[in-house]
Amino acid sequence: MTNFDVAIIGGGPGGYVSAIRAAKLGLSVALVEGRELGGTCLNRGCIPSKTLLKNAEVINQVKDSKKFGIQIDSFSFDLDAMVERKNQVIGQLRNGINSLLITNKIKLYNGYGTVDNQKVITVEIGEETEKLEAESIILANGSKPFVPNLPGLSNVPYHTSDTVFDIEEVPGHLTIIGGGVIGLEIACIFQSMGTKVEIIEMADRIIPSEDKEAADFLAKELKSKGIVIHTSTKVLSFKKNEKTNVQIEKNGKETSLETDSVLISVGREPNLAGLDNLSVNYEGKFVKVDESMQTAIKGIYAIGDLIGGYQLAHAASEEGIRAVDHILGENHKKDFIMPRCIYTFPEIASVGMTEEQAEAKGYQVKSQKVDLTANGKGIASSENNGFMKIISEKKYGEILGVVMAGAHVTEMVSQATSFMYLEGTMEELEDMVFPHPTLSEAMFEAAAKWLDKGIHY
Amino acid sequence: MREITYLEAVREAMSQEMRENEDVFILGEDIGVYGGAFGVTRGMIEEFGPERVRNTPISESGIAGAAIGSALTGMRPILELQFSDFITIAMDQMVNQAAKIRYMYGGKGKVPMVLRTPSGSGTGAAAQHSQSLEAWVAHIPGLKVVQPSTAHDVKGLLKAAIDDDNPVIFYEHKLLYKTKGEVPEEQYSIPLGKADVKREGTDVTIVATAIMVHHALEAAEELEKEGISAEVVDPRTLVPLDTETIINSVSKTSRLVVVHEAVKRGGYGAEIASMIAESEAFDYLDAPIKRLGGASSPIPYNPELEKMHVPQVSDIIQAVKETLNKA
Amino acid sequence: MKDLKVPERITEENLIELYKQMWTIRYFEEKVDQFFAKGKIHGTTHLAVGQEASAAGVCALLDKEDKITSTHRGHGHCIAKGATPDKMMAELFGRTTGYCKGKGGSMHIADVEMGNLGANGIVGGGIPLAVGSALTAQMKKLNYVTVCFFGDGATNEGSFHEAVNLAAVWNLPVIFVCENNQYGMSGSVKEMVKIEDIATRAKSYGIPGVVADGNDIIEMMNVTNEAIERAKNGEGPTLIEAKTYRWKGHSKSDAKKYRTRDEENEWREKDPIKRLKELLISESVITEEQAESLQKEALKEIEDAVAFAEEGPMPTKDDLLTDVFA
Amino acid sequence: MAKEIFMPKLSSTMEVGTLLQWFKEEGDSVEMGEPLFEIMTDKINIEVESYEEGVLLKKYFNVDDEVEVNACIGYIGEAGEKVSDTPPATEAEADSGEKVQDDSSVETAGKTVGANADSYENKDGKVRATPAARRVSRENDISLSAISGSGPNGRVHQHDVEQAIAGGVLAVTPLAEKIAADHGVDLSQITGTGARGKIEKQDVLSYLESVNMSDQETAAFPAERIKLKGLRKAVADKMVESVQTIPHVTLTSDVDMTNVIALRKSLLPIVEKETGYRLSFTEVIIKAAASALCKHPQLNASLIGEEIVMNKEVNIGLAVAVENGLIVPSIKNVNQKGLVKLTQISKELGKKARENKLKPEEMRGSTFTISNLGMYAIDAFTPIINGPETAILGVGRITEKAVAVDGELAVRPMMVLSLSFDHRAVDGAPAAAFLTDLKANLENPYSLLV
Repeated sequence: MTNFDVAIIGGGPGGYVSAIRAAKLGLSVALVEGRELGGTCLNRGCIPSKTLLKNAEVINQVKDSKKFGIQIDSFSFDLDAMVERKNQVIGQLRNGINSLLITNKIKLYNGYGTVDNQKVITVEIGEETEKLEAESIILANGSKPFVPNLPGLSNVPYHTSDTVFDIEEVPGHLTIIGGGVIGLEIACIFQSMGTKVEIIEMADRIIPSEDKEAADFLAKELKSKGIVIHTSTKVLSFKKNEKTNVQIEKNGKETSLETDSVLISVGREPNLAGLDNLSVNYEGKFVKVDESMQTAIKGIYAIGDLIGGYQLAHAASEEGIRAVDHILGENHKKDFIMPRCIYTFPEIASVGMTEEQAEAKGYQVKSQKVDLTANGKGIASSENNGFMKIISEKKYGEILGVVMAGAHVTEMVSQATSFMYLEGTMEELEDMVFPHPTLSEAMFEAAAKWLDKGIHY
Repeated sequence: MREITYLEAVREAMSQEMRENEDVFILGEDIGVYGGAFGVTRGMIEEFGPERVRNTPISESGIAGAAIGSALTGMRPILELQFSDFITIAMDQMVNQAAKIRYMYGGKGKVPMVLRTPSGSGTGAAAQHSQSLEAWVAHIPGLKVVQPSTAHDVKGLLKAAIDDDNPVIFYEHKLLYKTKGEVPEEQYSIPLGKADVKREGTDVTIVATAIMVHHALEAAEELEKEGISAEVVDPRTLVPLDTETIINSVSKTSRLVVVHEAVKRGGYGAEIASMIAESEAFDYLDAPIKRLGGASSPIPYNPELEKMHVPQVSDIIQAVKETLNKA
Repeated sequence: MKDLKVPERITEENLIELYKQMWTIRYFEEKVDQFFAKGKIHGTTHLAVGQEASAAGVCALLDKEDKITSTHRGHGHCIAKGATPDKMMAELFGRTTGYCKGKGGSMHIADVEMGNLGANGIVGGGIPLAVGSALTAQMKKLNYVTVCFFGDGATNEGSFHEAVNLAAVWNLPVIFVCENNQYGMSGSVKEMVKIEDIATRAKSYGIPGVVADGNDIIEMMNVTNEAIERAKNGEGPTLIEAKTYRWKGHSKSDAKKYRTRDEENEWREKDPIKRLKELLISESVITEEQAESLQKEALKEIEDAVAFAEEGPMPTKDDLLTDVFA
Repeated sequence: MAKEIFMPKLSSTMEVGTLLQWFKEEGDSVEMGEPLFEIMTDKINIEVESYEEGVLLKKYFNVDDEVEVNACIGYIGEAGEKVSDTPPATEAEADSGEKVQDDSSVETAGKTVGANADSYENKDGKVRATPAARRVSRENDISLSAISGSGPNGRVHQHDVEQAIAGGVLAVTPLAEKIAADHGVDLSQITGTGARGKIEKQDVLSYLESVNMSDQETAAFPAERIKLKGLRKAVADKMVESVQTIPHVTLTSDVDMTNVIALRKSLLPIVEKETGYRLSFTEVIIKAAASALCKHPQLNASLIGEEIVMNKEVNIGLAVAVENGLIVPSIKNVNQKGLVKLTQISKELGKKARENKLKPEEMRGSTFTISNLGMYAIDAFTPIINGPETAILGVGRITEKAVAVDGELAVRPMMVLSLSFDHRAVDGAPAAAFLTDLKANLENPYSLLV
């Protein structure tokens, strides 16, 4: 049985990033992946959705071309070509990961691994099984879409994020169960292709965990594009006749709607296969870990979607690096400053605490919101709907959180993240020079106004 | 320029001087027809005759004393001690007579002589014929001590030693005899007490003597590959010691490794290290001074053990890295 | 000078001068002993009282160019080879006016220009040096001889054996004068040397060995003269054994437990100065009064030497490091 | 002229010589070098010869006399010469004026190396650094202790110092710098844990906490002027803020403690058996206050910004005096705890407070504070409200007073309660009502049981 310093279960962004980092720090590493390298994110999540969202963006621009004096008589699009491009992007990135594993001399086991308390991993590859042993183990099994057993669902065709990106034809009408990030992004994709999209959300608003103003802004924008959003609405049942019939209920009133296709995106649940004979603790359905990602068993760590929390690719990678650092005896005290991005049109991005969270922690909060309507670059590129909001602490001007809504904010949020990570304060933000004309100079405006020294506000 | 060996350079230095100066003669055991235990004086008796190439009985104390006496009375003798280990027998004459006569006589009287002797290990001659005892004589006020490391240096330094009006102990490392180097044909003199920077560098100073200069240069080449720039300083003479050049070098690089073949304990490296610690360079030291020297045992006969007794190129590389916290 | 068989170069004036010189040596040694006893001179000293004849007798035959090497009991040799008592005394007082600027001391008084290659604190240390001096003479074809003084003790040192052998094989113009004063510090020569006469050792190096009465200045002059002839004719070295006796202890703290009073008194009878005085008077070279006045002149010279020494300045810190190197 | 015979110095350590015997009598003639007398020194017996010739004129000392070295013990001269009967005083040390060093006292020639190593006070304390690092830090006047060394065992090397200099005086984040400046803290005292030793907010906060602790130990402040630092500063700030923002009104009321005293006496053994602690009046007052607060929630509310927060929990802060300041640990949900539990908690929190072992949560979240000065001769006082709480109760001493009970004079153990309240959140009437109920609870404590 071969022995490694570190063995990692799962080749997604959490797994392969921690494998490479461990190898770079001189450890001998084994990576066990049952399906494809890159996990959900690369094969069935972030990458395919962002790729198709680009297609959608181009379609929208073509539709909008008149506004820019560009006359396009007619155009058509080919769904198969789009899916083919999506697969080509995924293939290219997957080969990239593969070569990284080779150059870093990481042993890849292509099979499903089960782990026991003695840190022995048995991997089934086809018929034979291989055993390997490691000083430390990092569980990065990831997660899969959660399908609630709603009545009648089983006898109607439905998609999850695993399957929707390989769809063969554009549905006339699409019903999306769940107003979370995944649901909204897919809604934008199909809306651009002319599909009539309806979203059913149980909570009183879409993206409940994010800033309320951002959620309201996004809902308004999506509605203006013709997407129907039913909030505080519960799904009762599904019935199959030529179309699919969905019974829904809001404030006690039941209604139903006909649809061509159904997408279930109400959340994700952790892949616990392979952990059954491992006596780790759980917190709800997620594996419980401490601040250095270690489970109840010394030397066994868990990261990424498996432990819940942010359920984001970059969170999984960061948690993986923290686990590897801990294996080498270093422990980080600071908690994460984690940016979150939603790639809808327009986009939403945020980092740090919301106002409610800040106040609950006892901070004296003073926040400042600035709209993009009057932003020079926004107007010029007709992308001026959105806002920037900075949530700051009164006494020292510490930046506790930032919310951004509008075009390209998923790129701009890193500015805010770095400011918070390097512990800059409102004075420095106001003092810093932003390029003009840009959407990001709205950050300056917000800081200046917060200090009652605003220029345009 | 032509290339000759270290040994030929020694012979050439003596022959050229003897042709110029009648007072210069050479005495020692088996230096006549036999040509010297290492062949340094081969052919000289044929040119200068037995009067000036004087084969002596095996009486190190007697012949050393005779050399001193003749030097005191007008001659400029070159005494070849067959092995540097035999200085133990001539120690009284060198330490109590030669070194002290000028001082005891209140500056009246001088002893212009050179005691040349093959030294160092590496030839399998074992414990009594392989020692490096330069630290003994460097400790005696009145004696000068020279350790040339190359053919070019040995010719110039031997000329300077013969011209010097004081007793000079001139160590020729046996393993260097066969090394080649560019040596000018005409006579030239390298002043005693002038160190030579054999290789420029910025990260660390290696002060090395005799054979260790070559090991240090080899180590420096290896270190260069790893991005470490080592400066190699060859003091050439222990007394007088060119402290200025060493101090300037250490002040520049702020790290010092001293290496010599002689046993480390009480070796001359300790003198150099403490000289630096007491000097201006102290404030520039950014790592503890490192010393490398022979093991604390007699020189073993077995060739492998013999090699281990002496600092190797790898030892120098390791020491340098330790000063840079890169070991 | 009927039966005063002396080498022809020795005149009556020489003999008179030698008589005074011997008194100078003795008074010098007595004065030094007195000063050491009073703690006014620093360190220790080794006195040659009783051996005046061997020093004076040998050096009487030497020219200025001839060279001598001496021992730790060398005040007599110094004076006999022409050194002046005042500079010697100044050296013992550690003054810069001393022969060695106060840096050498009693055991290292030397005057290289005057041919005195120096006293030596190492027993037998000077013997190889003398051979070297003779080597220079031979190589540079200079016509001088080198006299090498040493004691019976030195003949058991390696340096004696090696040097004499070397001089022998190279036929060097050197005269080895062994002042056998019967004692090497506390070691009586009878305990330390098997043979009766040290001179017999010469045969083993193939050179002539001569025994002489160290207390008879005349005999010492004659045997020295023969040796000088041999040397100058290139016939090589000679070993002269001068039988003599040192009246005082090895050094100032020597209670002479190792020998008897009678033995001392027996040798006092053979006082070399008294014997020369009786000879010169009997040969009417000098009168009793002349002997008295010569003796007083010698004492006066020594007292003047003391005055000269005491005036001399002490060396300063700056002198410490000079003269180490030429 | 008669010549002196003197006691010779025959070894460097010889001070005196004992005369053993004379070999000559007065009047005998003496030859130079002839043995004249024998002496015993500290080492050996030795015969001394005469340095002079002539007749022994005088012997000043006899057998077994101890004579100093260089002392005159007799004279030799011409026959019949006159000499003094008594020995002359020992000569001056040296007749010729210079003192010749005795070899035993020869100065060592080597110059004594003065302690030339500049013994500047190593203000950096015990920091492990190379000479080069010290030089650069001296030249740039920055303290080494603030720099984390990259060398073995944390040794500070030259480039560590240069980096510290390059990154401004010290690498510190803007936020951390502001917090430190605000608390008057010297940044160089703080070791940064960020990248390359950068000082971050957390470093400053943990330093502040440690300084509070360490303030107590370093009592070595100059007696007269103590800088507002650490806990003292924190208490000062809080008091100023409270007084400046909160309109304080203080009501007092005199309470007859007779029944409480009886209650306590009966409960003492029970509580002690349960907790090992002794029930004190404070716990009873806390219990009474808690139950009164339940009836008057306004007094248990907090004022945060523009809102009055009606706290559901009744967490009572207990002001504990500690060295150089005051800490207010809080007892959570007092209304749900009995006297046993209360006693145990309040005693333990008191102990922890005094030993600086209180955790931050144990000092937060109190909704009403009680400050007890009963152990001093204090009746009433005006306690300052511990924001954001809206009221604070001051407890005075229990003292025998003459009071009228049912028209007759009686001696009763009386105690004054002083209630300060925040008039922005609470008006006089509700505060008075609360205080009246509290007085009632204390005057018949058994009502608390119901």
